[in-house]
Amino acid sequence: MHKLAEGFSVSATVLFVGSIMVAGVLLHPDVAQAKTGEEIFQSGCNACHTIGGGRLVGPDLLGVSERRTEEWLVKFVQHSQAMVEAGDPVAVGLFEEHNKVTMPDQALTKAEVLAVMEYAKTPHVIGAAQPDEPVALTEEDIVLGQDLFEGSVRLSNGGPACNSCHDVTNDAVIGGGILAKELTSVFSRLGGPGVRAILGSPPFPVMQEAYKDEPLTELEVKALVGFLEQADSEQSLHQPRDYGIGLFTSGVVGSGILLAFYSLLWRRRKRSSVNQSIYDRQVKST
Amino acid sequence: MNTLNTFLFVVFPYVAGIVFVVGVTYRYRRTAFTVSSLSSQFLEGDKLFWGSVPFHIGLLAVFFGHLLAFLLPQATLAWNSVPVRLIILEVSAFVFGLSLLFGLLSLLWRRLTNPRVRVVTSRMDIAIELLLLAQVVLGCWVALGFRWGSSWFAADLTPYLWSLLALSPETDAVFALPLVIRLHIAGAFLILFMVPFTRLAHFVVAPLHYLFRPYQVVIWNWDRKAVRNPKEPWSKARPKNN
Amino acid sequence: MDVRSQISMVFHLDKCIGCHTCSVACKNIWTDRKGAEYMWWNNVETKPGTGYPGKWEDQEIYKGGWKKDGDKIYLKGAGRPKSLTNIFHNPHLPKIDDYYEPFTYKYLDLIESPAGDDQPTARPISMITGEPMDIKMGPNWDDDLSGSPDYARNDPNLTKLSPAEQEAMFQLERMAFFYLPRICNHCLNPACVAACPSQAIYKRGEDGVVLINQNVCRAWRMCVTACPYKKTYYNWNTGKSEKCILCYPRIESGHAPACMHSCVGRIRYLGVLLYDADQIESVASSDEESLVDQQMNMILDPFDPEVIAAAKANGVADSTIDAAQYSPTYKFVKTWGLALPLHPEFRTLPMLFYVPPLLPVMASVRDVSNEAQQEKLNPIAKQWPDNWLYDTSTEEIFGTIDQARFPLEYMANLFSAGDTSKVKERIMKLMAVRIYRRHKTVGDISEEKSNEALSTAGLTPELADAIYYLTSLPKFDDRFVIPAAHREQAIEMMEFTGDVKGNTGFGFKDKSAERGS
Amino acid sequence: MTSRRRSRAGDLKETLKGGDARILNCLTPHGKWHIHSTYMENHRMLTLSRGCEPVWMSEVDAAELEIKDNDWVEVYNDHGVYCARASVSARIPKGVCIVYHVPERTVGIPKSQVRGGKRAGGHNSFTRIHLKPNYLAGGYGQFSYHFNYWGPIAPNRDTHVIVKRMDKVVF
Repeated sequence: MHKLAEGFSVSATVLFVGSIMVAGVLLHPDVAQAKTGEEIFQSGCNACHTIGGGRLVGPDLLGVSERRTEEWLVKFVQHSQAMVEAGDPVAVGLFEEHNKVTMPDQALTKAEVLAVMEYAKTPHVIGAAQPDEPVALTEEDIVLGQDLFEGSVRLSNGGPACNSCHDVTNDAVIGGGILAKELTSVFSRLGGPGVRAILGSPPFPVMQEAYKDEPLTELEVKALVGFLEQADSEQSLHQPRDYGIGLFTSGVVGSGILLAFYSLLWRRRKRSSVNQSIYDRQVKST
Repeated sequence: MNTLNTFLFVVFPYVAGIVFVVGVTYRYRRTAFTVSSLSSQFLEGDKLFWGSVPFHIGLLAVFFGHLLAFLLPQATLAWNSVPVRLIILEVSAFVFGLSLLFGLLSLLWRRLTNPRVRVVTSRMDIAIELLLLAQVVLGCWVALGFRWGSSWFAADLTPYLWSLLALSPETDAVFALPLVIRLHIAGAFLILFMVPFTRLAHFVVAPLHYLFRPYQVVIWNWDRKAVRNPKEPWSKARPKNN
Repeated sequence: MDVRSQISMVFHLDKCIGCHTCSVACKNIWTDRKGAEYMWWNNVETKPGTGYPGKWEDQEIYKGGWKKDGDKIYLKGAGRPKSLTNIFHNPHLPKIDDYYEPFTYKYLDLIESPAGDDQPTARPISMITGEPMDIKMGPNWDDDLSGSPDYARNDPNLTKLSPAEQEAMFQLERMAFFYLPRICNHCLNPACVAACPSQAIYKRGEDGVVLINQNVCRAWRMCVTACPYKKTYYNWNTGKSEKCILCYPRIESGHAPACMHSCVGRIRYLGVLLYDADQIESVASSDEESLVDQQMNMILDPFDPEVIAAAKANGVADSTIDAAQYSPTYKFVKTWGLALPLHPEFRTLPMLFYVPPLLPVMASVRDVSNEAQQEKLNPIAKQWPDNWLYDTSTEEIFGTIDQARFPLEYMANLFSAGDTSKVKERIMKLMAVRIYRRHKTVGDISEEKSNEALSTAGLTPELADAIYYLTSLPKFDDRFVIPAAHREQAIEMMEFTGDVKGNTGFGFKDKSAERGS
Repeated sequence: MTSRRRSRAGDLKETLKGGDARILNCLTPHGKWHIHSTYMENHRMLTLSRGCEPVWMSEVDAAELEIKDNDWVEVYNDHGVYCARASVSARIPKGVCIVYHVPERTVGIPKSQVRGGKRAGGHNSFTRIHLKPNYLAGGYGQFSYHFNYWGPIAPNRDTHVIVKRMDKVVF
């Protein structure tokens, strides 16, 4: 009987893990399937590239397989930065040509890269560059952009706020995360269409995962782009902030307080043997 | 690199999970005697206070923090949408993380320097303590170096962990994370893997059932009916010896 | 009425010579193992003294037992909220240094030391670390008042005595001490069982033995704190708690427990008591003044037909009821009213009883005129500075009790939660039996005086004879009335005992019972 | 009083009392856990006593000598020295110390400071070895060797010793 009762904790643990697994299976019934070139292109490449729509953040991919060898393409898609560092002349050329924006390494298999290249042999309307017309931005849009970036207004589809991973030098928002790129001058580096494209369809795996089921709406993209544009142009007016030191200091001070609290809570603990004073007075032998 | 990533974040989690469940069940059922917290407070209690208390409380706080972001990602993001709340959450998580680190370091120091405690120290104890230490250092590093982890955990790692449980791992995001974070994730699975083989097994017998039982426990080994009936003492429970 | 049976024990303290044969017998059988070296499930203490572990009776230090708050009782240092919040570091756990660091000697040095200009000696080494150590404490350190400035004078039972009374106890000429053998009390309201978070400790329904299931114990250490008698011990090697098992394998096969069987002074009696389990809670939470009486009341008359019927209905075996009717402990505790529980104020309802020692009380101090004495003696004779006489006369029958050289308050603090009348009552009975026997054998006391003594103490010559018989002349079967264990019903828990033959201690059958990692 | 002084001098002719030492009368009552000299040295009995055979002394003498319970002391006279721990007790009269039975110096005996760092303190080392004449009477059985038998026995051990606290304990 007692053994049964004692098993409670064990079975609770096992049941808990088990039920999470079952729940997981029920909630995610879709199983990965081979994707077509089009699907792959639309799930990320289109943030920076067009097929027949002209240059965006990165080059137009129309007919790219005729310009480069198959081997080079696969290698570049998977490890572009490594190739730049290794001094591959074509890769370095592209890097310089596109404002030193690194193409993120894509977790695509060789077959998938080739499927995209196959798809890129003919022009497609999808992913065509938006006309680079000035978007009419109001003051509210920029404020909304600030709030969205900071998270104080939540993204309507439930995605995480930008500052979870990105920092931007702007006094209007609290410092952001540093998991991903600092965004203060992203607008001048990538240009409006580039930023918009990345927000609409993120090419970076981490960002992709974060917004996979909860994409940003048109309005949110517009507001964020507006905010980033303003942050870029006004960056000299704002103070960069370093949260690292603050976080570290408050952590150390906080844990000091915590330890003091424990000590206070258990202040009546028995610290030594009842006979300690008798033991202590005795000569130690050698 | 990709092979290693695939191993660490696709294969190993399942290995670790299965080893954990099977190992703990086996150890609990077959060698229950070895399941113990193996407390050494009896041999040394004063230094233990400064190790065990911050360590365990910190560990529980940090563990439940991770669990919360895993089970309720949207609630976590909603909490974090107010900057003050985000900072409170992150700072307190870091405080518990640091106190956990402090506790672990003092436990390790005590284990290595106190002659009595060393007597009850096995190599596995040192190994698991170093593993935990690495994990906690990485965790503090992540908290400090890749801040607002509560938000990106909810956004990126929660879907990954759920996809693992759904048996269709989606690993693109994990593969693209910085090395420190990946090590921290792999470390978590390694610790899970090690539970059945180490003293960590004591956490699965956390005595929560104590809250629900009456204080006094009386166990009858006799069948109280059969013992009253001299005609059939043998029919119900035939003795195995004597 | 929920009638259960309890194997109970009586210690006749007047007969204890403090030889520790019981301790050694127990140690040889049960605790001669790694991690258990420091454990003495049975130990014998000198009183006054601080005992083992040091000052175990002081619950301000160790927080053992129950405390009453309003109408209810709570565990003092454990219980649901405390056991769980203190699980990472038990703030009142006794440490090994409160008991003693077990030691042996490095005998090999005697053989292996290189030649030198002095002979080698075997240094004391720790049985925990193996390193040389200084012996600072032992399981019987304050034996016979050794180290009395440090130990006996700090006996927690002295705190309620005035400084003058305390000082009088340590004057050489009036000094007295007695021995107190202690094992697990197998309480009816055990604090260790209540405090165990993993439910490893339980009381056996059939005979009331309190046991720790070694496969369920998880080293949360709360039992060590909760037991006010400090009779659960933590095995630092296996990470499990252990305690006296009342030699249940011996009892089940009809043998007396090792401590009792080996007792040289034959001070121990073992028998069954029937009690009403429905009353446990109310008795344990009754007022301190009525604790002892209430505990005596819940012990039922085994001859009462109602009790017998209720016992049978509750699954108590006929053999157990028979044993209860012939139980020497029932006679000492109930029929004669001679025995008292140890520290009833801890509210665990201990089921071991002690006949308070008469001998330290017998002799008293009488004021005399030294000058008058001096004239009769020669000049070389020792002159005591104070005017008193060590007096063992029986002139006043019970007159000596109140001026006893051993204060009754001290005994009362030990055996009756401070109520001296209960101790006095029992001491008077013991003394009356003595007077009666002196009348019978020596004959210098008249029958009237002897009868007066008996009737004042509430005894009759028949009762006095019975007490005398069971105290002085009992045979083995009179002292130990062990009920049949009905192993045919209990065998599942033991499995085949042949598997563990030849092993000491727990007789671990396979390697599954080794320290975990 | 003269007779007492002489008897002291009998065992303390050469040994001088120096520093914080005190002359005590050393007695040997029957040991609690010994069958004469036997059994005291097994592990159980050493554990139940103090790990050695202590020198029992009175609270009063101990206070004057600044000896606390369990301090190491040297007990010595012309015949020899015995190093042991002090057991300070109210049970012992002033001016007296008792040693139940000295053990061999092979178990846990440190080096004597008053004897120049030698391991001194062995068996019966501060008792006289002169045989009492009355032991020579009778059937001479006492001269036949028995293990643990030959040697001075308890009545011989009423002697005077100097007791001194050891400030340094070297094994």
